[in-house]
Amino acid sequence: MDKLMQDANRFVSDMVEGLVLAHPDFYEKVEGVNVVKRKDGVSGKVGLVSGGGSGHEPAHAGFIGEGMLSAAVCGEVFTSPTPDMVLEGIKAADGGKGVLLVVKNYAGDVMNFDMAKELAEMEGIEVDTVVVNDDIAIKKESDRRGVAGTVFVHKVAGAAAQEGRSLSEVKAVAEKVISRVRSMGMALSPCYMPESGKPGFELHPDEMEIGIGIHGEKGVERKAIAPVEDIVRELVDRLTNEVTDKKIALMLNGMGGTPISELYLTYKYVHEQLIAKGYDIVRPYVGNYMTSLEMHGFSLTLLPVDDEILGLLDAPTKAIGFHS
Amino acid sequence: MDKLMQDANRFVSDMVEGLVLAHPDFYEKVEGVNVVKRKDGVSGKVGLVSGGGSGHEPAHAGFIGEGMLSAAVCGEVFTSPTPDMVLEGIKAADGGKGVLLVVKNYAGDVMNFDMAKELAEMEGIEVDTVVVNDDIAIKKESDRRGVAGTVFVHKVAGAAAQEGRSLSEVKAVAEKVISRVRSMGMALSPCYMPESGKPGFELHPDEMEIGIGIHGEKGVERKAIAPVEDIVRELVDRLTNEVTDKKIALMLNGMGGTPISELYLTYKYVHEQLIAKGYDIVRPYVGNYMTSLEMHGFSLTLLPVDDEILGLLDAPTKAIGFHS
Amino acid sequence: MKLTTNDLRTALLNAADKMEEHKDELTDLDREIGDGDHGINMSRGFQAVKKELEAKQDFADLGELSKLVGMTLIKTVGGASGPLYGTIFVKFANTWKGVGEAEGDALVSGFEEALEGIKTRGKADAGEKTMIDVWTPFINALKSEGDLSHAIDEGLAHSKTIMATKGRASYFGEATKGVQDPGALSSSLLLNELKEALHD
Amino acid sequence: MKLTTNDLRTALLNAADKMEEHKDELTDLDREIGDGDHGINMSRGFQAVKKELEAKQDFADLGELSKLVGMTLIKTVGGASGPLYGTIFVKFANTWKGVGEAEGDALVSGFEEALEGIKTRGKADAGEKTMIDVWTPFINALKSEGDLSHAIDEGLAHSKTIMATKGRASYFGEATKGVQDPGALSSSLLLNELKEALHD
Ligand SMILES: Nc1ncnc2c1ncn2[C@@H]1O[C@H](COP(=O)(O)OP(=O)(O)O)[C@@H](O)[C@H]1O
Ligand SMILES: Nc1ncnc2c1ncn2[C@@H]1O[C@H](COP(=O)(O)OP(=O)(O)O)[C@@H](O)[C@H]1O
Ligand SMILES: [Mg+2]
Ligand SMILES: [Mg+2]
Ligand SMILES: [Mg+2]
Ligand SMILES: [Mg+2]
Repeated sequence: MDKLMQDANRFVSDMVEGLVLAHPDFYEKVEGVNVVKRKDGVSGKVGLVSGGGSGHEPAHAGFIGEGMLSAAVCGEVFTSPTPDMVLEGIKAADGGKGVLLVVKNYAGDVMNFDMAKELAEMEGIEVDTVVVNDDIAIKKESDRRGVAGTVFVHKVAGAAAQEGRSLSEVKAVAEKVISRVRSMGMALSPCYMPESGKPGFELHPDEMEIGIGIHGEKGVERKAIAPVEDIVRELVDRLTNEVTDKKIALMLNGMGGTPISELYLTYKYVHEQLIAKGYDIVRPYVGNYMTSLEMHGFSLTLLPVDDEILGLLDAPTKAIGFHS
Repeated sequence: MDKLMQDANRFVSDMVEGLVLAHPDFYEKVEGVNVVKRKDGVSGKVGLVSGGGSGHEPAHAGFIGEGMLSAAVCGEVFTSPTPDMVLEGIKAADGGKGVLLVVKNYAGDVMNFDMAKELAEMEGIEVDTVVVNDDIAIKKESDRRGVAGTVFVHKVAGAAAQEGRSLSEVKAVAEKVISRVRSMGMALSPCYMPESGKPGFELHPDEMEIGIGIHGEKGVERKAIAPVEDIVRELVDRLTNEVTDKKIALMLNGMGGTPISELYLTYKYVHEQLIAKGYDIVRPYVGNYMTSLEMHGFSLTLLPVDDEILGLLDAPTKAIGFHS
Repeated sequence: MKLTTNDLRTALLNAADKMEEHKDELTDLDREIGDGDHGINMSRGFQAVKKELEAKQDFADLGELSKLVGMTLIKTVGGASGPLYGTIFVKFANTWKGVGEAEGDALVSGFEEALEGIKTRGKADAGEKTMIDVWTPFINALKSEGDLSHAIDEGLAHSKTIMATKGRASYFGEATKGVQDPGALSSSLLLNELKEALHD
Repeated sequence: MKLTTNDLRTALLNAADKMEEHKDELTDLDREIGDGDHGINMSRGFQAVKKELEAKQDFADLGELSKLVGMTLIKTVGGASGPLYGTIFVKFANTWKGVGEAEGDALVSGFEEALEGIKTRGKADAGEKTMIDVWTPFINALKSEGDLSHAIDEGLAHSKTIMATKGRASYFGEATKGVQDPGALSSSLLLNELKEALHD
């Protein structure tokens, strides 16, 4: 297996250590667990915690910083972190005004974050939760996964917290984003789990997967690799079926092994097709935001915006993983 | 071949179009050629032009912006751009105070940029050139390739130009960086040329290449894939043989297909080994800066700094591809 | 039927070995209809349990033992299976607090509480192709003094045929029919060891 | 020996076809000891030349034809080979300005100027395993009225045996011995067509 690593069991802890060593003035690791927090603290504001399995870098630790997350909980690769870890994240993010948990909609994440919330409440910390489910590859809404749209939730809720809004206000704007944001992804090649050395799915080099998850879950459809214009059309058509408001922010997100050249090349076709359908792309974000190890592919996220969301998207953030 | 693209012949032009569409207020494309320039212009300052073959994104167009490059010339994939293209870049970067060309040391780049310089001088534009040769994988100094160290030259020279320094002063500080900066890279897997669909080199999945170039050139040594600590030791030992000043800026650069998780994981070992050797890493940069299509691997760059270089590294830049 | 503290401890040590033996199989099933980590998760969790149980031989009662196991699983497994397996043992601990040996109704109610716990935590029910489909027939057999082995096997076999509607497997809909649910398989491994610990 | 404008035009059209035929071979050699684009570069450049020459049948003289070819190559090939092949034709153009047919010393000096141009632009010399190692014996044979085909073949064969010290191939040092230089091969394709155009 082609991976830069020392020992699969230390994949996450080595990564977290490296991140903190590279940005010593910015991050702090919570002793004994793979939880990272803002070194400058969050006192007097609502704290924002996210996380989940690792392997989605720069999510979630890369979105820590003024104007975005307060702490990130880094589970094993593609494995939801345990409640005690999440509790450490909540404590690290507690600035006295309550803590909002931004959870992606996976059974494991929901259960572990819920248990942590119960533990934190026993310690007297006010905690609330939002669950992101933007992945339209899954038909049933209650089963929809949280994918790249989560990053918009981090950004908008983080800016609202930074403005000094209350926990319920921050939660409300996070839910506004969640109710609007929709995503779908595809892969040209799978990702390989560090420990098992196996791919999430077996894929013939001439085939691609449409509607993949971000944990190596295979897609909902397998096809011959097509010219990018056709791939984009499939995703754009499905997304525009659901997202009918025309003024949108957009995220074209690389899956980890996709070179920037291909992302920008792809963006050309995304742009053309959405413009042709009458959309007004007021904020395009192109880059790696919510990845899946070294998977080669992309996801497309559409978020209808109003003035409130736009203002919060544009608010400055120090998070090193969020660039516009 | 696993690539998001429409047509190999339009790989570069589609990418450039997508880049400009995604950042319409920031970039402008020169009509008819794959040359990108700052929309806000460079009047009254020294202009900075770089470029070369494409496939190194975010280099070079991603380094355009106040405080870095004025224009970037995007040749075909891994193929030096032609003199007439470079001439367009020079014209686009000309703000009346002369233009500095930052060229990577490849026969093709040197010849094409030289011819463009001659053409520009015939049109009355003052042009000077620096040639970056930081890749220590090559023994003979005159043959050394320009690789990721070029990004430090862009940053430092760009900040100097922004300060209002003269062409000869900007050139002098660029040459100071060039005389100090050293790099070396490795790959776990090759990259595939969009047109031929072939890899730069054939590599068994269990093998890696040490001392690769950034154009799919095979390395100077082929070995069994080793734990990252050993890979890092090989590069660190070779680099510290040449770079003996201890106060350094460092770039740990992904080759395009390397997930951020592996880069940070790798940084842990880089950091430990350099600290153990007495180095003081005052500015670590970890990310994708000078890539090689979807190659999976990294390069390591060391730049001994003084107060002047440090100040210029720290100066703000609007370039979207340069994050600290 | 009776369960002693020491027998439960032995059963858990054996279960840990079984998880190790079937680690790759569990992971491969999870690659089919999940995210390819179930064997890795179970191995990490049960190896941690093994370490705890090897460090401490004597437990006051079933409650103390179950609590340690539950907390260890919750803290080490992660994913969906961590809270679920953890909940099982936390529920055992609550029901068997201060109980050195459980039999009859006390024995059954520990298992019933555990199953309720899974269902509440996972918002799931029987017939959704999860571990619940092995625990349910096991408990029915325990109540009716039926054949426990047979119940486990039947549950496992039936769960393989049905369509997943909970957890990651539910993403794959119809395609999950005919594929064994990894959590059902790991539960069958655990229950087979618990069954060995039960004797008249 | 004589070269007419029309024959040179025909030779270049034929050379364009030859480059197309050998495109993959040139690219594969460049993958061995370079960056895998030489066939792609030559194809792009010579197809552009072909298009120009098909659009314009009549040229005033060798100079006008060579200038168009040189500028086209410079503008389309890129890489190291673009400026070098471009220079060859720009030098032809300078030497044969206003010359409808070149023979004797005038013919030779066009080629000599071209070779000097390559050497100056590329800061290279014979024996470094580049295209120069095919051009040099060709010109020597032209001067001494020797066998041009033989000279090309010999140059190509010899260049294969030696070690690269210029261009990307030089990175691979000793390993380049025994591998054909792609630029030497493309030059042999071009020179073989030019040779066909020369007659008494
Ligand atoms: N909501 C749920 N209720 C009951 N069991 C569940 C639920 N979700 C998942 N499971 C069980 O957990 C197993 C998957 O565990 P694991 O792979 O370790 O976690 P994850 O799905 O988070 O990767 C499934 O095979 C299934 O038996
Ligand atoms: N400095 C030089 N002088 C003469 N010929 C050279 C020089 N550098 C390269 N070449 C020739 O150019 C060929 C490579 O051309 P090409 O692959 O198109 O360009 P690049 O090396 O820029 O990718 C080599 O095979 C060699 O014959
Ligand atoms: Mg998982
Ligand atoms: Mg090239
Ligand atoms: Mg799983
Ligand atoms: Mg080449």
